[in-house]
Amino acid sequence: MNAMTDPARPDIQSGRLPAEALARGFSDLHPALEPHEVLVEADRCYFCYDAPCMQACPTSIDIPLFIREIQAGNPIGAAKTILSANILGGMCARVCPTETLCEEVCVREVAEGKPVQIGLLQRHATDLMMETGHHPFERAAPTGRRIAVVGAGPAGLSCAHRLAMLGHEVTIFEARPKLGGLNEYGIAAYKATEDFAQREVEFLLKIGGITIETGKALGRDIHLADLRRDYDAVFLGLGLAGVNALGLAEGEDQIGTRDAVAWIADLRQTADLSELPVGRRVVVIGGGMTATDAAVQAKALGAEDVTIAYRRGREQMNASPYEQEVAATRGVHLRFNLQPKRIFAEHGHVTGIELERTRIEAGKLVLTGETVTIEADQVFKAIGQSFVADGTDGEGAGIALERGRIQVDAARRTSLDGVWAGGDCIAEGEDLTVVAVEDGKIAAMDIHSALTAAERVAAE
Amino acid sequence: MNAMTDPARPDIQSGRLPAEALARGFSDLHPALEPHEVLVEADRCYFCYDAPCMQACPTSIDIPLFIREIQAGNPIGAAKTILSANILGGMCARVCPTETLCEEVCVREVAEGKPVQIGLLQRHATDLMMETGHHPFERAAPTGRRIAVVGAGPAGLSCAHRLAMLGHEVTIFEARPKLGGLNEYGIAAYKATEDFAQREVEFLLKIGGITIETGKALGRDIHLADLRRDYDAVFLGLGLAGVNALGLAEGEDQIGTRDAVAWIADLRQTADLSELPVGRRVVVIGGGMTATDAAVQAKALGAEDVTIAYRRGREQMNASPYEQEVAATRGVHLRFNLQPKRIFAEHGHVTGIELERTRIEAGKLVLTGETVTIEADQVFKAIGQSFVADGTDGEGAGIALERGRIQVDAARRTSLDGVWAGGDCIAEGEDLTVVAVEDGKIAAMDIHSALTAAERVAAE
Amino acid sequence: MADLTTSFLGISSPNPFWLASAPPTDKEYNVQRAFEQGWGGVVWKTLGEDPPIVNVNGPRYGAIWGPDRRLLALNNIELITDRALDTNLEEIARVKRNWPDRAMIVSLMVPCEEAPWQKILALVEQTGADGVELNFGCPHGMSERGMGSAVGQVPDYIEMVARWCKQHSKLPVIVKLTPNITDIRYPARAAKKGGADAVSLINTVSSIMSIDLDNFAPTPTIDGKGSHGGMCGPAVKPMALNMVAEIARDRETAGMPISGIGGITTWRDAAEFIALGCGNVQVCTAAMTYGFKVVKEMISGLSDWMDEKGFATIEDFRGRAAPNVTDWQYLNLNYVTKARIDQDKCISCGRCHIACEDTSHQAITSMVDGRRRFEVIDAECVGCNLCVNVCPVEDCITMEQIAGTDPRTGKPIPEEYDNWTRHPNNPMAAEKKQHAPAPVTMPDAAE
Amino acid sequence: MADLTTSFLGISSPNPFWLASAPPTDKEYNVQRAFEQGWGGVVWKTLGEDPPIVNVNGPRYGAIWGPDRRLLALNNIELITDRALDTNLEEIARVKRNWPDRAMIVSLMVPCEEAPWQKILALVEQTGADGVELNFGCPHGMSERGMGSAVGQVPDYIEMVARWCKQHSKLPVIVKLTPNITDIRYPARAAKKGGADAVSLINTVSSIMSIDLDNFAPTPTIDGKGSHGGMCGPAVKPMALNMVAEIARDRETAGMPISGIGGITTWRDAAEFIALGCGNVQVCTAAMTYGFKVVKEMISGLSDWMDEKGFATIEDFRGRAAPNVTDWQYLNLNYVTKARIDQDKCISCGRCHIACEDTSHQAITSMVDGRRRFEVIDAECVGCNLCVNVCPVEDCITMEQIAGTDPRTGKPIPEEYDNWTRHPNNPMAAEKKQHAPAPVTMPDAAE
Repeated sequence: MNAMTDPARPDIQSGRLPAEALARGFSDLHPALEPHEVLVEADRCYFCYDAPCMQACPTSIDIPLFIREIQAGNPIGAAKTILSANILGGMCARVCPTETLCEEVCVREVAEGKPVQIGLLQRHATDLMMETGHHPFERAAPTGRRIAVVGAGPAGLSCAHRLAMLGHEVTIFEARPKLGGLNEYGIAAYKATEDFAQREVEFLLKIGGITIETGKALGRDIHLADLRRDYDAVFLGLGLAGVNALGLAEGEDQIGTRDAVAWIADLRQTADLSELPVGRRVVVIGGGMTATDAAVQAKALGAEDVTIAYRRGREQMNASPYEQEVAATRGVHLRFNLQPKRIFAEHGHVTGIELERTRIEAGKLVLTGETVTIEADQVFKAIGQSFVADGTDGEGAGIALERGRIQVDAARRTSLDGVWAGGDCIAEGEDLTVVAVEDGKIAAMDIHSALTAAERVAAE
Repeated sequence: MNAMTDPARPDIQSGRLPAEALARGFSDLHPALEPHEVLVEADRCYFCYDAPCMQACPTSIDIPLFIREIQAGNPIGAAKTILSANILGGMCARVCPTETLCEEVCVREVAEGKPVQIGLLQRHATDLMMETGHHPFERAAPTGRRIAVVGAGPAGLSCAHRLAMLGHEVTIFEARPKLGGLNEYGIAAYKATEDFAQREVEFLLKIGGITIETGKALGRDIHLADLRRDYDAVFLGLGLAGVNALGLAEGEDQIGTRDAVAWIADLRQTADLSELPVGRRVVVIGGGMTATDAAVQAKALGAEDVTIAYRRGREQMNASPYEQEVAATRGVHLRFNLQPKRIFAEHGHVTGIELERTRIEAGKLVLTGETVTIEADQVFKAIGQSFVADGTDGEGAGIALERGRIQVDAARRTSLDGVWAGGDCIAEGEDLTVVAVEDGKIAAMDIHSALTAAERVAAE
Repeated sequence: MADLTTSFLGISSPNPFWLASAPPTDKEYNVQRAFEQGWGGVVWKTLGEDPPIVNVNGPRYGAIWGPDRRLLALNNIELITDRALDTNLEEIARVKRNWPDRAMIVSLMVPCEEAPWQKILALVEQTGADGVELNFGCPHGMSERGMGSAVGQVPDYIEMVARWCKQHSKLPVIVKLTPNITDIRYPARAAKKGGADAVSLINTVSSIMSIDLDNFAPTPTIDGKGSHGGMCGPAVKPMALNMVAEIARDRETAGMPISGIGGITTWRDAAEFIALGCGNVQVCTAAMTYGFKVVKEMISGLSDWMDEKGFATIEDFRGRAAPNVTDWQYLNLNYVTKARIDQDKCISCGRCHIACEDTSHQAITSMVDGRRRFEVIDAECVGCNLCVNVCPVEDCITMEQIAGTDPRTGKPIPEEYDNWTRHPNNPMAAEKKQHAPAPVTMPDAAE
Repeated sequence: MADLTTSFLGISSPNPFWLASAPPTDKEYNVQRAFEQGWGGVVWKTLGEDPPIVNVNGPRYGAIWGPDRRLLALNNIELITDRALDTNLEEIARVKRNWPDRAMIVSLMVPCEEAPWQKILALVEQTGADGVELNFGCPHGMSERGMGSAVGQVPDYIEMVARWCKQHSKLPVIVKLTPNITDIRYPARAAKKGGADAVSLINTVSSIMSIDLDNFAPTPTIDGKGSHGGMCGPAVKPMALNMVAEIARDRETAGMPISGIGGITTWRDAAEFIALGCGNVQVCTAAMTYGFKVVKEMISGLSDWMDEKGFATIEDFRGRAAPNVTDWQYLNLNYVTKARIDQDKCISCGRCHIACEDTSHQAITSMVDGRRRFEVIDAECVGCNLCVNVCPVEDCITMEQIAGTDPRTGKPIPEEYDNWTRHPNNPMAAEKKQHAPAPVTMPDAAE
């Protein structure tokens, strides 16, 4: 199948692996626990006081309680406990870097180096809940208030659900054809298999009271000033539309060089992965989760040599040790202290990349002058994303930014009256689904308070 | 410390890493369990009927019983249970590939993917026993019989101990200065830290009745015919003295090219590892445990780029998935389907290696014609060892061989009367410490039976 | 959403989970925290006469643990409250005022004379408490002084004290029973005869948790010595269920409200006690092990289960299991079961085989066609259930009723119910099959 | 190497581990396997008169489990042997002949009349068995027929039957006691008065293991119904230890040989019973859970521990703990302890804090200097031991005796022993401190 190619031409092709190998590579990173495993694992929880896991969870899920509910044979109760704190608890169970959040601080990790598998237990409970086909929450009496939510990523969905639950009417505007944001477009396929992102959106929307408007981009189809006028409140969950550039003297625009984020989005929307081309030799530039996600998926598509080149050392990588381990054990070569210098190309197509070795001197990264060349058919850039402020210039001065993203207070209020924001687009954004969910929840609670207070004032 | 070197000259030097990084790299691969961990882990054992773990253990240690003894607060009893089946139970706890033996078939592995950590529990019990300073077994009444054991590796030591326990007088002849065989010279340093091999030998010898003669090589200092004449029985635990060659047209004899086995032996005997030189770029040829041991230790010494090149695919590697994982996560780049073609050298010193890509066609490994070059300052060969028959030519025809190693029957009897053999030097040898221990034990029991039977015949 | 409110002896509480009279209910501070977490009511730790007793100043609690050091049972040598009576009464009054929707019962233990009971009951009434519980169960410390289980083991005393209490107070009276007795029905009957409104059971079981093998003394050890204490927790639940069932199905006491106590740890335990007829349950060990927050699981669990089963209120399932408790001789001898092993769930530990082979009926294989495999041999299986109990995997082995011919006996299995009462091997066999007495019907606990 | 042999009532066995009368000792096949694994003796499952009883054909066993589905207790509604008397007698004779060094006791249960006892004893003597055990304990099935615990709960009957047995047989007689009784000393005294050589205890505890919440019936369930059964296993060990201690320190029965039974699972459990004075122990649940091989751990464990402690024989430590069992009023009130938390072992679960804060004395911090940290506040700690019991890490929290001033009371701690008997708060205080009665001395079990 893997026909010999002209060595002069870059080798980018689809169908490198037989179907079953492809299926294996893209199968669930953490398969669901079997019923017996669930019981064994749940029984390990000590029901800690003011549990460290719960403190480490950005959405403060009452983890000891939900695990105890599982222990006691009430997984549906457990799901309600989870979802009442985090309506995207199902996705978070899959994509949270639990090894650096709840499970890192689990006392079983402290005591035995083996935390309770909180993420998988959470998945078990939420999966069962979703299988029932029922939505566990009911809406409060209608308030008559209308709120616009811009962006249907985790922040926007979380905000919309909470507002709907509190009795408000919500309209979600989303630029892309599908809801879910990065859950649908950005996360490695093997972390959310079987169309989970869409199934979860459906589950969430069962609360009712949420109107969907897809294909509506802020600044293009809808405008902040109009939303502020037409709705009682506006929540911006815009995400990060920009991608950082390498800023190389040459080669960055050659065919074969791509943003990892965009490539992953393509991959997520490809129904038959055997049709997605990938280079035989792939280099991914970067040190975060996008880099490892891209590299592992390239490998899973059948790329022969996949290298992650990161300009700093292993310890500085944003990808967690667990993510690094997944990459390394799946055959990705992780190389450190290599800064891109030049992308080589022939006939307009990438053939390799030259990198310069770096070193830390007096705490600073310096170049050593020594270079390394890695041959490549594809180079993916995964060196971070940036906020694009298009459309947030509401009236006059526009929305205040901080470090290039939207400035908000603790309640997720922006500088514009009646406008809240959350998720990756805010200055505190951590590029984590679970943090975005919390932002949306906090904003929703504050919007509710604000509208209720306004009502009280009006009534007086 | 890592001064810039002349790029023209190969970079092989010592002291690449600060002391603490070196210590970290060579620290215990599986640190001993803390007391609390021991109890938690021991409590996981189900005390299976005719336990699969016990069946999978080449020495048939009664694993459920010893774990239950630990559970019940009797670790010394547990140690006795272990050591009565395997006197080198301490070393086996460290070096056995438990993931492909006892722990692979643990029902907890079947049920939860997490076996009881049998190896670490075994280590706990045997460590405690050794700390007491007492030897748990007593010798039977003296039989007056004398047995020569040639080779003080696991097979020889096991055989000698069992014979001594049965009341015989044993003399061990060993060519090297220290006892232990591969335990002392061949195993990666991070698998048997703190001079464990020697401490275990001391513990074993406390049984009494064993005389040691080091620096005595068979065929050089001692001769099989003499041994057969002077002793009531002879046990050969000779190991594998030969190393396979790559058989390349050029480069194999360049400085910088070494047998991995010899290099590991050097490493093991180096008191201060900061004085052991290693290349900046190291390529290890091979796919077995010696290859991973060499690669991981090269990395631990501070080699920047370490590559294992194996001519077949990942699935064919002899190193277990766990060993592969250790290598990968410690930064070793594992590359597959690469067969050495030529070693490049400048000024008589290795500079790199050219390998040719291979492929499986109709079940056979074939060359593709495509080559890959990896720059290297050092190339280690780890492509297997062979038996050297020197000295086994007892009288006349010598000892019968089978597939290049000594032929034995189920009781470990060789073709020569009164001569038994075991360990890696026999045809069935599996290059596993635990198998060698079992060989020695079986041979000892058979020698004992034979001598006892002879006695009975003589008495009649 | 199920309605968990209960009205036990007319005392309402938002859920059936009360804290038992024990250290967790000794002070305002603790009870306040309990109510904050959602407990439906408390039985305030037993009051006595001034001057208050003193406790030992060393360990009061012992324990047994299962694997992974899980607490199976606690044991205590603590006495009744060691604080002044006035302090307790003030706090009880204040807590009841602050939490009017929660049940406040006061446990009492004074000497076995009418005057002290009359006196203390009057004081308790003034606090606004909802009822009293008579502590006739405490098996240590007080019993040597003629109180606690020294009374509870003598039905006549129970009746007498219960009568005094009903005479001298309008408060509902609950008699707490000790399990350290030959037949629990006698003290229950006595309580009823004395006019008590309800019984609560079980109090703790006289026990020595373990012997310290280094100093050869019982634990907890006070200066090298130890005495027996009272055991509670998961280990005693089966005793408690049995005693509750005995009272629930006794013709003399049937219908008497019961507050169930004994190792209740999860919603399921509570539901079991309620299914036997209890109007509510009391908890201690689970709270002492995990803190008051455990009640949240109990509340959600009971509520979610009731929703699933379609029970709108506690009364909808209360007492449903009592009619199904019978005596051995009425069990259906024509009900034949065989064990079934789900090979997909089997993890091949072989415990079913060795339990059956060594200690039972040699009815489970260990090898089939030369491979490790565990299968039931119907021709040997007596359906005893041991394999189910020792299997570490839930629902891997189950018991299945069979019909037709029993491969073990080779005889047809009659379809109709039959029992021991007329079995040919029964030397006292009746001519006709005897049936269990008609089950006692349970009136509402609300009365 | 310690010598584990015992001579109980003159019956020798190579170790003190006997299998109790129960399903594991019902047949030659099973007992043979037990002896192969090393058991020191067996009490053959109870024989009765022909025709043999029948068992239910559905589940006979129930269970409760702890976390990870570990068996905490088994329960059974099985009766005495359901095989013909002759078959049993033949097998007993053969097994004893094949295993002369092992103890062979035969358990018996026949109607409460002299003739049946006389008759069956003669038959048992012919087998060569070493002794008999009278089953007065079985709490289900047989008790409805006036046998088992129906006898064991009436001391006069025990005395009468024991006397018949001693009259009609020269075999040693052990009376097995039911724990379902108000005061275990009465049946023990009756056994002694009747001339029995020893008592064994405890038999099973009347229990209902659980209620099946789907069909609202007790488990094990036979055709929708269930009856109580007898519970055994780790959960009942504390009751058994207490009852053994009661008999061991009772002046009337002190020195009477005791065979200890009740949840013995490891060597340590056995050593505890022996430390209270038992001459040997009987095991059932551990064997039924794991198979007969478990005895190997018991043997090595007891032997290794005796070696470590320097005990050459069982008699060297037998009964050592009995003098340290006392009554609450003799415990030293001047023994003051405080909890100590080993911060290196602490895993920060905080269960000590919440147990203390919610349910006890608010004596453990949760934060120190803004960080999660659990420390004991000596000024609040009453030394109750609860934190030790709920901590999941062994030896992380320990109790330490303090001297000088108690930071909680601010008062000096007297150095001398003092107790409740003359405490000012004791309304019955004596003028002078009372001391516990001198401990009873234990004669050799060998007699």
